[in-house]
Amino acid sequence: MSSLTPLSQLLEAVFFAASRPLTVEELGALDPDASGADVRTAIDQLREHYDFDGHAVEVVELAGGWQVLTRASFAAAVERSQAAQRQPRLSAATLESLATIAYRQPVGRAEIEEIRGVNSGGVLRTLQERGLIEVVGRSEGLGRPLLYGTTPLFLELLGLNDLADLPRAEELTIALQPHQVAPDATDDGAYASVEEG
Amino acid sequence: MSSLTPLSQLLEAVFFAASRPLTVEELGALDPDASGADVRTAIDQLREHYDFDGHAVEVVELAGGWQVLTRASFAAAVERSQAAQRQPRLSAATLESLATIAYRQPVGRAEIEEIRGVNSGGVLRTLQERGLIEVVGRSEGLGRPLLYGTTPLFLELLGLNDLADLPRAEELTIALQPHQVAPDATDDGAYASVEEG
Amino acid sequence: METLQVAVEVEPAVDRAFVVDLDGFTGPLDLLLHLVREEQIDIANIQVSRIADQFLRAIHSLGLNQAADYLEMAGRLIRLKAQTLLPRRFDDDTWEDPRAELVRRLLEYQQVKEIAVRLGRMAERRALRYARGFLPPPAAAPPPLPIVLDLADMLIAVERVISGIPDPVLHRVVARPLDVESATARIVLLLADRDEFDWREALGNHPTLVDVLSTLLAILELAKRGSIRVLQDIPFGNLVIAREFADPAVATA
Repeated sequence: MSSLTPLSQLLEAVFFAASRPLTVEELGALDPDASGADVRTAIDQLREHYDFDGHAVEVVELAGGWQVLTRASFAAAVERSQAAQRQPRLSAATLESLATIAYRQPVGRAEIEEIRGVNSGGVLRTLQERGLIEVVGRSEGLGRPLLYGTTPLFLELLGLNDLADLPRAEELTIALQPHQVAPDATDDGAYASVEEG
Repeated sequence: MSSLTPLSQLLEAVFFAASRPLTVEELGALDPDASGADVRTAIDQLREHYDFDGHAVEVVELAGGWQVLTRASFAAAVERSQAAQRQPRLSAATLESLATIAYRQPVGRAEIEEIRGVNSGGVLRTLQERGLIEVVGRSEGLGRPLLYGTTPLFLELLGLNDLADLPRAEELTIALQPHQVAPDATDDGAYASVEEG
Repeated sequence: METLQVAVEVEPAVDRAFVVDLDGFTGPLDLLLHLVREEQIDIANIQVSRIADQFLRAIHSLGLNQAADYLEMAGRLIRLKAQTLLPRRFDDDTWEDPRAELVRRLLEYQQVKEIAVRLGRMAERRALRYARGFLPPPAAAPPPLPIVLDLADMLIAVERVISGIPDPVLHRVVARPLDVESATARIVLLLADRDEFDWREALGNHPTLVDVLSTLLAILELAKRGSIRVLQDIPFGNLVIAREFADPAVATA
């Protein structure tokens, strides 16, 4: 493998100085002569170099940008070294609220509570403080309640590039349309089509 | 240059994730079979690899330990990328708070939050640090909260001579009236109209 | 689908707090799913009344704070139970089996749980990869921060703020039409004349429902004050209002 090109070197330096994904625009601003295509080519070169030489880090596309991360196979080593803190696990309540917001956004607190059947004020505040959700507007409904949506940090935390990478409804065991219509009223008690988990 | 050895890979992962220099003892703990001499050899291999392939990072001996840092020659690029990440434009939330203060001044934090429906503490601090707003007094109300107003810099940045030059509420699509009340006057007098905050 | 198993153990209220196996437990729907499963009830034959009773029993053991989160679900279940118990006409085409809503909600929630489990796994996988730990200290900021602020942006912000202001909520307060004072006055007037009389005489001519209610309240109030006695011979019989003599001596006189 040959040496790195000047632009891949620049990118490597900046990736090593950042702990969040950087967009192609941000990376392009490093060199006024570099086009978006140049940046993409340099990213590919860096990635191939890391793969080819067996580096413990890799270039990952994440939350709409690019970031260098350690490979998953070195997780145990990093943990053993105690040189870095592992991300705390998200609680079930947090994940359920996040799931509801991610799929229904923009969505109000009442709808989240309706789906989870439990008061969600505390969870929403925590999610907002952690920067995983944000207020994206207000509903037109009574009292004009706040509407929530997920942030890029949410994608980062899940290792997703885009909201479209979330598991799709068809992949789920129970296929359910959002805001499903009432089942046929004439067909009393016949919920045969319902799949039990 | 050949691929990295398993131990230099381990070191690379840990150097990347660590936030401080790591000692040879700490690094040796990663692999129970590795002696101090093995660790030193692996560090040298990693350093040579970075040098030979023209990586933008290098292995540096520092504060009694070892650390991977970006090379000094890339300092300017790193600074440029950090500067690019610094938002020179005000965020939507900041602008909204600023707008509220401009039209309602002197105004307290509680009133700003009531109008915007979100916590404004951080935004107010930012605006104060940037010299766009200042404390202009204290309210007579409970707890005597601080009252904010805009600064001359605010006018300067907008190219205005005086606060009176701000577009007047009537010129805006929706009239901005403090505490608008809209009881229906044509209603039967038997009904008392009660305004709810 | 082992991922959706909910391990909930509702233990007796040893420790006034709601004791559940917290692994994966987050809310009333979890509890409901658990009850549905524990009963081994086919989801097509959910006996809402049994589930509702168990749910209520479970939340009885909660402290007030925890129970508050469950009240909405409890209320919903009670309503469902009432709906299933109510008789209905055969020709009522609009009737929808109230269990349908429960099934819908449980399914929807199961879906959310499944997604949550998947998101949790994704987060776990992501947590195996570490981001750069050491970050160079930020370069010193150039002294005068170039703030970009223009009037157009700010006016757009003003519009946003204004459009976000909720309309004031106006409550129409209806004057209470019950007139207990007049009804009381009528009764007192009648008592000045006679020792006892039929309560309907206090209603006045052509009484409305409101007059009846006002009179009843007036009677209750006067009885409470000890000014009158209310007599009734038989259940559902007529009410007779009698003057209450404050002084027993007067009464026997």
